[in-house]
Amino acid sequence: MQERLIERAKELLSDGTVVRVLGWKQGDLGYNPEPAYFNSPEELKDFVYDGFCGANLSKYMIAAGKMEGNTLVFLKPCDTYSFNQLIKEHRVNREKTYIIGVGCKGTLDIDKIKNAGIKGIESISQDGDTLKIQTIYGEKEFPFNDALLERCTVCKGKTHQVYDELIGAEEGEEAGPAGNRFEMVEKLEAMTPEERFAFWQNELSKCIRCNACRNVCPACSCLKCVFDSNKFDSAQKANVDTFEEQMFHVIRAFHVAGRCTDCGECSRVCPQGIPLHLLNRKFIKDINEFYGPYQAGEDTDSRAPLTDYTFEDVEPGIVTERGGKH
Amino acid sequence: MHRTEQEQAELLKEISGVDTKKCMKCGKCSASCPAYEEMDIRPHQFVSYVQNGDVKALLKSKSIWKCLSCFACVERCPRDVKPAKLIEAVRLMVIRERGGNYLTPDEVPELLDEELPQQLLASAFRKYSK
Amino acid sequence: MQRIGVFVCHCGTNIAATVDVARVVEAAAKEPGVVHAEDYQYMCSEAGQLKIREAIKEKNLTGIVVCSCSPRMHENTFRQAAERAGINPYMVEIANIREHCSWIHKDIEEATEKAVILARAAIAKVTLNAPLQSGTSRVVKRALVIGGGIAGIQTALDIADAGYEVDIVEKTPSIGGRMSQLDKTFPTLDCSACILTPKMVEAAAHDKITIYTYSEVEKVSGFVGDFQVDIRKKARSVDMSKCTGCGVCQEKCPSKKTPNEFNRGLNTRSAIYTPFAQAIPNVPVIDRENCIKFKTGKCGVCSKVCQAGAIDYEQKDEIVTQNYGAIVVATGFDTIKLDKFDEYSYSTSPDVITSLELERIMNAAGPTKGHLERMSDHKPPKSMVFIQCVGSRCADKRGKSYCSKICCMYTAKHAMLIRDKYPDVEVTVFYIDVRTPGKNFDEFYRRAVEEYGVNYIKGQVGKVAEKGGKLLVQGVDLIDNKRILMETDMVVLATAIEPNPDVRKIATMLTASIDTNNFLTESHAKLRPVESPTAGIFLSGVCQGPKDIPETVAQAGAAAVKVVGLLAKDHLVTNPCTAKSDELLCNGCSSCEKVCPYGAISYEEKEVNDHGIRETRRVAVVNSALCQGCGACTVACPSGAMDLQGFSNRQILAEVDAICR
Amino acid sequence: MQVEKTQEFRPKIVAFCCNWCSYAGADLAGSSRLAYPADVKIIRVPCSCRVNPMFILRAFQRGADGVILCGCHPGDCHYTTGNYYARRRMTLLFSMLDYLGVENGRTRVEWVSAAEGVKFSTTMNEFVAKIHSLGENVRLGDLRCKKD
Repeated sequence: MQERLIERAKELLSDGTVVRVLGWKQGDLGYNPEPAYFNSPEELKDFVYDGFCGANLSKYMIAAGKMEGNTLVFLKPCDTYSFNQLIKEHRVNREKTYIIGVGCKGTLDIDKIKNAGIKGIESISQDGDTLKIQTIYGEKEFPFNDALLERCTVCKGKTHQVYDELIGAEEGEEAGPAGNRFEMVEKLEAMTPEERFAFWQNELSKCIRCNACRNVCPACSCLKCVFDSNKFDSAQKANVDTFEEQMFHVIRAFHVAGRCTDCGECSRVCPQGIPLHLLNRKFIKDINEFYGPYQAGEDTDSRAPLTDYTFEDVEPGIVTERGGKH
Repeated sequence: MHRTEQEQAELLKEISGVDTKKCMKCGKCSASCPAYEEMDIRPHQFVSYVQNGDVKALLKSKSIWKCLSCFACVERCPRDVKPAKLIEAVRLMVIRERGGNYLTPDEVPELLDEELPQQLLASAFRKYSK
Repeated sequence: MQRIGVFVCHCGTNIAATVDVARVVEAAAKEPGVVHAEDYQYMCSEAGQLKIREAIKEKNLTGIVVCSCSPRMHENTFRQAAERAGINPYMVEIANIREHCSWIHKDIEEATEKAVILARAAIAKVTLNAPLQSGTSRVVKRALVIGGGIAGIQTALDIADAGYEVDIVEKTPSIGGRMSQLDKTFPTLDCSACILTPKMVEAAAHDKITIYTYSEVEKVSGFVGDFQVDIRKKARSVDMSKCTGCGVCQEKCPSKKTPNEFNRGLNTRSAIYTPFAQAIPNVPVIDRENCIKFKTGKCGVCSKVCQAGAIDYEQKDEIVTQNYGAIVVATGFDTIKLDKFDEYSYSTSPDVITSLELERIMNAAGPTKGHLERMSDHKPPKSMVFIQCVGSRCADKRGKSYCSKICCMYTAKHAMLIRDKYPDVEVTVFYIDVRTPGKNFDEFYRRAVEEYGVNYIKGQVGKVAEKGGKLLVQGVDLIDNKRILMETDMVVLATAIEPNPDVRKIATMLTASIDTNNFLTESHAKLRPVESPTAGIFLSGVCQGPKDIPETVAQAGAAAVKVVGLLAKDHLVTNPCTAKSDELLCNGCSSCEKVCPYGAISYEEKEVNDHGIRETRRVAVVNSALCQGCGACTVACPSGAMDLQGFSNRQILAEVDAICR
Repeated sequence: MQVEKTQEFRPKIVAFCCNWCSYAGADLAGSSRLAYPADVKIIRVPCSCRVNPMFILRAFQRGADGVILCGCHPGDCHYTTGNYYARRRMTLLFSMLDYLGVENGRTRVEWVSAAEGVKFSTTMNEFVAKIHSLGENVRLGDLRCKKD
């Protein structure tokens, strides 16, 4: 698969269809490839595509679209939702983008492997349903499905929403584990408010405000974040107990509500392991329940739930009526 | 426990949940009342008497035993005053002051005759079993 | 840094009785930026305004806070005062310490504390105010009147006489409205048709007036000075340019069983019909729901008998689009439905009628040709009972909370006319109160009692029942404290009136506010009674509240004057509190555009210089002439690029911070 | 309904009112002398759709105990559609706050027309009573709720 992608990328570079390739490059470890531009066929020797290429490349296309010449980008099925959403918001240039939709069997969470007690990892390869892990202590095996990122265990779509050509798309089509992506949200909803509060207090207290979630999020693509501008007096960088510090995550979640495709990048990159996707999924679940099923990124012209309305929309009082005794 | 008439009037309003100030003195309650002719103090006057704190007269009135609790006045009152509830409250006050001379359910069959309408039975029970 | 002046008004004792004004001044003076603070008896008075102007000059003030009544009262007054002293009128903020403070709180300590906080919030806001410049917008010299009753006709005539074009849109086939259904009018007993039809004719003949009957307003967009309105001209199925109004079609029409709306369903009409003889235009319409031709495809009698060839079964609804500078709502009223008032037997006995039905019965062109008779057996009644306040003054859901205002007088009129024409008929009126404020009104009512011997009973009717061809009335006489049980031949119900049910739809289109009873809200209950709070929308007649004919005509004239005052302007000064996008922050995502109700936001590819980076970006641009300043876009914008001048994010946050401090 | 005053707790309550309906309704409550507690402070906005969730969160962060948003009844918006957007925004925001474990009684939306002075007053009395029953706001001040 990786070889097929490199071959095709070389062809497209050579025939002038594109002037650069946006893909993943081998990192310093065996399991941390990173997004990278490849400007010539030679550079593609570092190109990698494996289970650790979880990074969603859509957001990079905002910048790539402003560069000279066309860009080839590899998008997994779930990444194409983000790209579509960015087309809808006029943030990416479809004309200057050549999309190869790549097949995906699910992407992996190194922490799940590490947490299982496997240490000193040198490289990881896949053999059917099993991961073969070379460690300094010898080869170990780990079930593929057990190493999947949470988002891949509840994969929302295995088909590409936008592409110019597909490579290996059939690979991902066989059904992987299909969990209910709202399971955890429902669990939280079923808790008492005190329990919910304790849960979030515990999680959000870990935040070190590194902005990784904001930086990786394809929906969080403002030229200048409100928290960095003086439009809301919200920056207040010098204060300790600032509005920004205290309300960051809920405001970020609200700003992407109705636009978030549930790509899960925020949780993937959080160095503190905060399940940030649970905030976004709450909005998605509410939107589905209140205003009918909606999947951001499925199309490029529908009205987003928050820029739309019907005369019969539920009243905000539903929140109290629905439960949550206080 | 001794109450002034004014206190009794307040108590009547509390028991009945009636706001006598809402009355616009149209008389529709009395106009609707099937027991009107039997009454010495008329439904609309109950509202006005309580409003003016004239409770003594009401406690002595035979009207409270004539009211059928049919609630026609409640149904038709344009101001939602509910005079029947007030009459019932007066009745209650009298009964409570008298002590426990209630009608028990066992005594009811003896008092029945064939002609007696069901509604009367229900309202009598409501009246006497409080 | 702003130099802010704070002016605290006593409003006589309205504020000063509950708010310690001196303490508000003292507290305000300590706020950052405040260089002047004082109080005065009446800030809105000329002397009070002078204090503001002097302080601006002496202390070089750049911003003003007035702690006084609601900004809806005097914001403009103080803006003008500021402008006269040379500072931008939008550098003024009002702290509402009367309606929102002194009038609702009793405790001086609490009220003063709150007034201080409200003052602080206004100071915090004005600190961030920036001078704003108003633009101008055009005024289309044409008015629309919705509703062709006496209110609409009078308004249209007055506007047209002042030289402006007016269009009347009337839903029914003819103008004339409720007044055309009345027989006589109080308190002078003129024949209604005799005084109305000349006005109808005048309106029809006026070269400045265009009448669209059988038409409805379908869509309204735009704003004061330039509304764009779609009018649906429903298919009449009769060519207005060919019809001569001979009436043969109506005579020959075989479908004659449709309840006659004009006669309140007391008789029937043909499927092709004009509602009444003096209808304007005198051109019939085909009621397609009841026309045999439209129902079965067979018939076509009207077409065959029409010598002018005016019948056109193929006619379609037509949409006329027109621009107007002002719109007058004159949609009038109807009587309420009586289905919840079983006790009066209205729906079961034909001899229990509403007062409006009685008007038709007494009218020479009505179902009985003006003979007073029972609808059950067409015999003349020997006695009649009138019941007042049926559905009016109701606290429950069955009726309306308000007094319908006209019933006391028309009941006296009916009683008097009946006693005059049929002296043998006994007339009894059950009333709660007789309300007759108005010139010669009480005298009129007294004549009914004293000269015509109408029997007025203070009390109500509890039940009306049909018994052996008679009506049994059970009521009460509250003065004599006795039960009244009487037999009568007819019962007339003074049924509550309510705004025409269509008005809610129209109010929504016009974004004019409306109260829980469906009466349109006036801009100020006392001082601006014919204007809606929505600029450019005016109110005429019962759509604003119950009123009789003289009041309606007076209000119609008042509305016309307001319209003329607006249309006479060359241009309007626009509200400068419009949205504005910061192009350096704009992502070009189109969220704002989607929520804008005025289509005021468009996108441009624009070269921007973002701190040295020159690039072409897609950015939002607000057309300030179209923007009305709602602010929907500001919240849709994720980056905060879109902001609302006069209510900016920072200003509102400053208020929040000041209140929560 | 009058709220019992307690010495200990005087809630801070921010009421955002649209200029055309609710602010006028509040004015009417004032001119009709329909009392409600002084704890309520009104901020005038042109339309309920002008209220950014950030304003509400900011109020809570700065120590508000309750925030209420009042606008024209759905269908009666002065700007035609503003309150429909506000309705969706607030529904989702309130649901999120509830999800975070914040007492959902601290936020409320009420549609109050210019003619509904009585409704404005009753609403405010109810809301203040509700906030009294919830007590001081401790959860919403810092949503991150940082534990030391």
